[in-house]
Amino acid sequence: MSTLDVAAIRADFPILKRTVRNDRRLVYLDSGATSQKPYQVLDAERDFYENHNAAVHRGAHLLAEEATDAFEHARANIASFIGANADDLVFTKNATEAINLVSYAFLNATLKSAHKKALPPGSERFILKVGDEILVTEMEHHANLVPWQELCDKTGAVLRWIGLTDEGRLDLSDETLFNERTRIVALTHQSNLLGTVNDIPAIVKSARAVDALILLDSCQSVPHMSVDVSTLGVDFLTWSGHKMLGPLGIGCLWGRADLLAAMPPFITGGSMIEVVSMAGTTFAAPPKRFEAGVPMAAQAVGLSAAVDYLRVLGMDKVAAHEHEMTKATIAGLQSIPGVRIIGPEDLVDRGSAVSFVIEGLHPHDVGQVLDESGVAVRVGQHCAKPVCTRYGIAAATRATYYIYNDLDDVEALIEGVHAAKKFFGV
Amino acid sequence: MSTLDVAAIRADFPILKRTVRNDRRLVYLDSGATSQKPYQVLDAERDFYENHNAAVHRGAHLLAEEATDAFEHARANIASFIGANADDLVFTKNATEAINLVSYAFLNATLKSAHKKALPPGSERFILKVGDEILVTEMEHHANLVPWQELCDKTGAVLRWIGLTDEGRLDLSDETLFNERTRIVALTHQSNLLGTVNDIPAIVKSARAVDALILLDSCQSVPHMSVDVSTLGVDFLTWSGHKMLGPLGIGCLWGRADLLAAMPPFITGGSMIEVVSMAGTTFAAPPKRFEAGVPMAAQAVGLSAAVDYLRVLGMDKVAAHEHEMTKATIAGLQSIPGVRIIGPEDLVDRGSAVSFVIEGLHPHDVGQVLDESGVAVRVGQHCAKPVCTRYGIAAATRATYYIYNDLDDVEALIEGVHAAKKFFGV
Amino acid sequence: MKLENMYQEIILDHYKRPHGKGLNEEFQAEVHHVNPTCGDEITLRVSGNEDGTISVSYDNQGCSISQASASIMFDQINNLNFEHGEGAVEHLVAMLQRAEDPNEDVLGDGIALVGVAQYPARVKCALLPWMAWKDAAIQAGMKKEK
Amino acid sequence: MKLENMYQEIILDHYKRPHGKGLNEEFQAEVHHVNPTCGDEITLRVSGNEDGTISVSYDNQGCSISQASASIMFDQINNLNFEHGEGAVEHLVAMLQRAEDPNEDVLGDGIALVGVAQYPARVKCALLPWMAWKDAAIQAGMKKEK
Ligand SMILES: Cc1ncc(COP(=O)(O)O)c(C=O)c1O
Ligand SMILES: Cc1ncc(COP(=O)(O)O)c(C=O)c1O
Repeated sequence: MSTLDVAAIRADFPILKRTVRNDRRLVYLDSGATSQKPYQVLDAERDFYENHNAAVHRGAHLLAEEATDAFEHARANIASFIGANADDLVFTKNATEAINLVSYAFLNATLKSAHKKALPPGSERFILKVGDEILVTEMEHHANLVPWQELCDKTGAVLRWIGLTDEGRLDLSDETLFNERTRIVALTHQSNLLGTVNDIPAIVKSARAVDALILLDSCQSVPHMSVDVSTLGVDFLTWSGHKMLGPLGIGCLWGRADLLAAMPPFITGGSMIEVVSMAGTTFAAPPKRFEAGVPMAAQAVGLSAAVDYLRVLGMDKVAAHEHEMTKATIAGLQSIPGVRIIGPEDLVDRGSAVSFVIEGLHPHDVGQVLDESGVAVRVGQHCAKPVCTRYGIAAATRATYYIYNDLDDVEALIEGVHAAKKFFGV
Repeated sequence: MSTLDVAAIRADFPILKRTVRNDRRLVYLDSGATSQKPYQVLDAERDFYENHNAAVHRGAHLLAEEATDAFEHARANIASFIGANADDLVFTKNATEAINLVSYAFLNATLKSAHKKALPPGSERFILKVGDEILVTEMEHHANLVPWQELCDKTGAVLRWIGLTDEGRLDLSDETLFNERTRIVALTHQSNLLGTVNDIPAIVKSARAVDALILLDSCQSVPHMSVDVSTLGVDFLTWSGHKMLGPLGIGCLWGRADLLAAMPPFITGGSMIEVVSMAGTTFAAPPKRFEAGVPMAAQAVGLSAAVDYLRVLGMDKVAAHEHEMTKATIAGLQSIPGVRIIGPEDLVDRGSAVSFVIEGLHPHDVGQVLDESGVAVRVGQHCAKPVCTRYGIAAATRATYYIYNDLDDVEALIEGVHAAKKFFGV
Repeated sequence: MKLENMYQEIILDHYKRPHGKGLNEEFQAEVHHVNPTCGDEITLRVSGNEDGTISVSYDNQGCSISQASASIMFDQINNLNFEHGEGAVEHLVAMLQRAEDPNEDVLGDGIALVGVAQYPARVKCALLPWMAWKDAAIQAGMKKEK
Repeated sequence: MKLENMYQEIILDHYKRPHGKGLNEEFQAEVHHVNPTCGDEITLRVSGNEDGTISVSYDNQGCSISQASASIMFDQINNLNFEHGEGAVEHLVAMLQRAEDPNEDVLGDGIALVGVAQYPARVKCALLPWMAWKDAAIQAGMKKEK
């Protein structure tokens, strides 16, 4: 088919060599939950442990120097992948922590200000008053919804949200959602359930008009398309390494330098301090201020190798490749009676997450039949229960694609759906 | 010498095969910062990625089942290593996060209560009033100090601390430090700078007498001695995997079941919820309540292999082995003019972290000369600046030992100290 | 295909024609249990009968396994006392999580759920209604202190 | 041993007999910079002279490299104007982090710090006093807007 040499790519992924139930080849359509890892990433991580392992930023001996170097080079490389400076990239354990880091910056600034404690210059942007508004959307992953609910519960701020159209797009008709009380707009770049790619320039325009900050949850965009913070116009970008060929246990927060500098810390402890006494502590500059404790250096090195892998493929080609599979999936599903796609059926501004329900069949049962034939999909609420509620479903079956998938995999999915219908007689 | 077959152990650690500056053999005396990793751990982690990788607790397909199984077996195995139930063990990214999780339970309970929001039954234990006290010690790692300072700054609670004797022990003479305002006593099991092992039964007795909770920072005890929560009498135990042969990027919080159940969540998002709507969210039971987002499953599997490795050696033998080296180090240093040991010089209730300063020489310069001969020590404030202040030093040189070290390594250290003195002519 | 082991004819029958579905108006305790990963939900009510047994009613949505299991639970547990009901729950747990041999006297059609044990992610589906019953009965004070 | 490359005789001389150590009573700006991992600290004061140059004084504690570097900084920067001082700082950074050839006219004894570049963890020690000077001078408003 397409722009990527899938056979060559597959050869880099050891797990794709294994068989699953009934000795079937693994058709992995769950990269939206987590991607598989190529040798290059696993080898980079292992090389770190076998040759350079030490606690970074905490020693003067040779290993500590090498480890620190490897860690900071990884930071710079990953930052450059999204068009950012190394100093503006913070490592977290996953995207969820990255989003919480920003929500807790609001909480901590608000509380410290109330208790008249020292705050960095510029922190006023993070101090909330009762009645201030946080704006999210109805299509958020729980990771970009619950932290903001919690923030509101603890500060008296009010959560508001942009609803969804029947087609699975943001309903931007209510302009009053953006108003002078709006402090931050937190939304996803691509919905992990609907596949919708949101119109970020429009959101940026509305948010800027009321001087609100913008956090973009890029879990489903950075791995799948070219993302460049130098042109996007948002203030924060959050995503996870494990969905983009990287190791588990590492996520990223990019923030505008002036904003990171204005934020109080979240998790506190070693390596994020300047001077500590029993009576009080001053804090280091970003990104260190937000990286308390011994960090996941090996995982950073692994993620850096993942970024290199994707860079060689080219993110535009990755997106084009996924687009082909998305198109075939939607067409295939549309041809099956009783199947309803949840999310946009047109292919414009749409990623490769395709969710659907089958009349008279529960997704769990669909998933089971697919699994029996080697096709691994995700079933359930996809950490996006409000989306399920919005579209009147209890759960959905979801296929997500990545660089190691091809049209044969799409076909396996479609066949599996037929098989499930047959098995249950619907 | 001793109870461990160090040659056999060393063969399991690939990094010990490399040479460092000037083609010297690596004498790694920085395990207190982070330990090295044996093949067994690296292989377990890699096997997870190559054969079972999936997002745990998020799928019904075979890989997701296998990954979930591996993750939960790791949890049970690691819990049993400290005599605990699997359900009472929470995975975090490091010990620092684990401690923050508890400090934020206090903050969040206090705030939610003030805003009349739902809290789990029993959460009164975590609701602070102005003037309530948090008790720490002057020997804490920044990770077990700064989070409590922050909690006080944000709630009006007051931080108090147990001072230190000239010998490097807790000064428990001021009994009023434990009083009816004391809500939690947070202290280290073994000081990472002084090597002091604290008298936990005494602390437990004093804390229980005033109905205070007890958090034990076990970063420097769980890797080095047998620790059993079923007899220790504390409420929380926190430690990091990377200091006990495990991967970077994973830490542990053990908590008493009734207390974990009473705590509001810290980081929020996917996998820690029960029912989510735009209007509000209910939360899962522990440990899930505290594990938002896709977790570090591969690292859990690696840490489980580390626990198996240590279990085979036997923690009593590990402790005895380190004791031998500690004894030789203290004797060796005591014989060098101008060397001052910071921390207990007797060998009772003392772990293998040995810190010292040399008259007229800065630790950075000492460390550099040692490094030149292949001896990797840590120099600086060891994330324990108040300890440095207490003993009137700007920094110290620290050697820490583990299972792959032996008396030859001690000798290399002592020789290096002589060399440093000679080089700088002091 | 091992699939038929889990989806035995008898399971699919219960799924398609569930027994006892529909909530009684009267009840002493009501619980709502969910399986948050997959969206299975059950609302379950209990009330005590004069003879010390417990009558149960439920409404639910979810996959075939959780729905069939609820139907089987109704057959087996409705109008049992707490002790017997709890015994059945324990027995189901033992069969699904510890591979113990099932006893048809206790589980009835529930023995057909044995194939679920091979799919750990589905065990939760099968247990959901039974655990809801136990929770409701305890909340209604039907568990006697010994 | 490469150690002698870093610890050249001239460095050890500055370390043992530092130039200009001790704070002036009068100053326009004072900064306190630390290297939190190793405990190096410097307090540094600047004040402007009538001719547009800047006089500097300092007190510090730390390793041989940071102390020698402070002494050398004093020799090179005291009573220079901001532009020339900043030039020297930039030049030191270039030598230590980008392996640029040092210019003795600018750095004086500072060219002996070249061996520090091999030890990344020590580069911070060498830069500490110079960065403190720059920060203080900027805080005192000595950097002219262009
Ligand atoms: C006593 C003690 N507490 C806490 C920590 C923090 O551990 P981590 O940095 O892995 O979170 C450490 C080690 O750095 C330690 O030695
Ligand atoms: C859109 C979106 N946001 C946030 C997350 C949370 O990522 P993580 O679980 O890695 O923190 C995910 C994936 O789970 C996601 O798809």
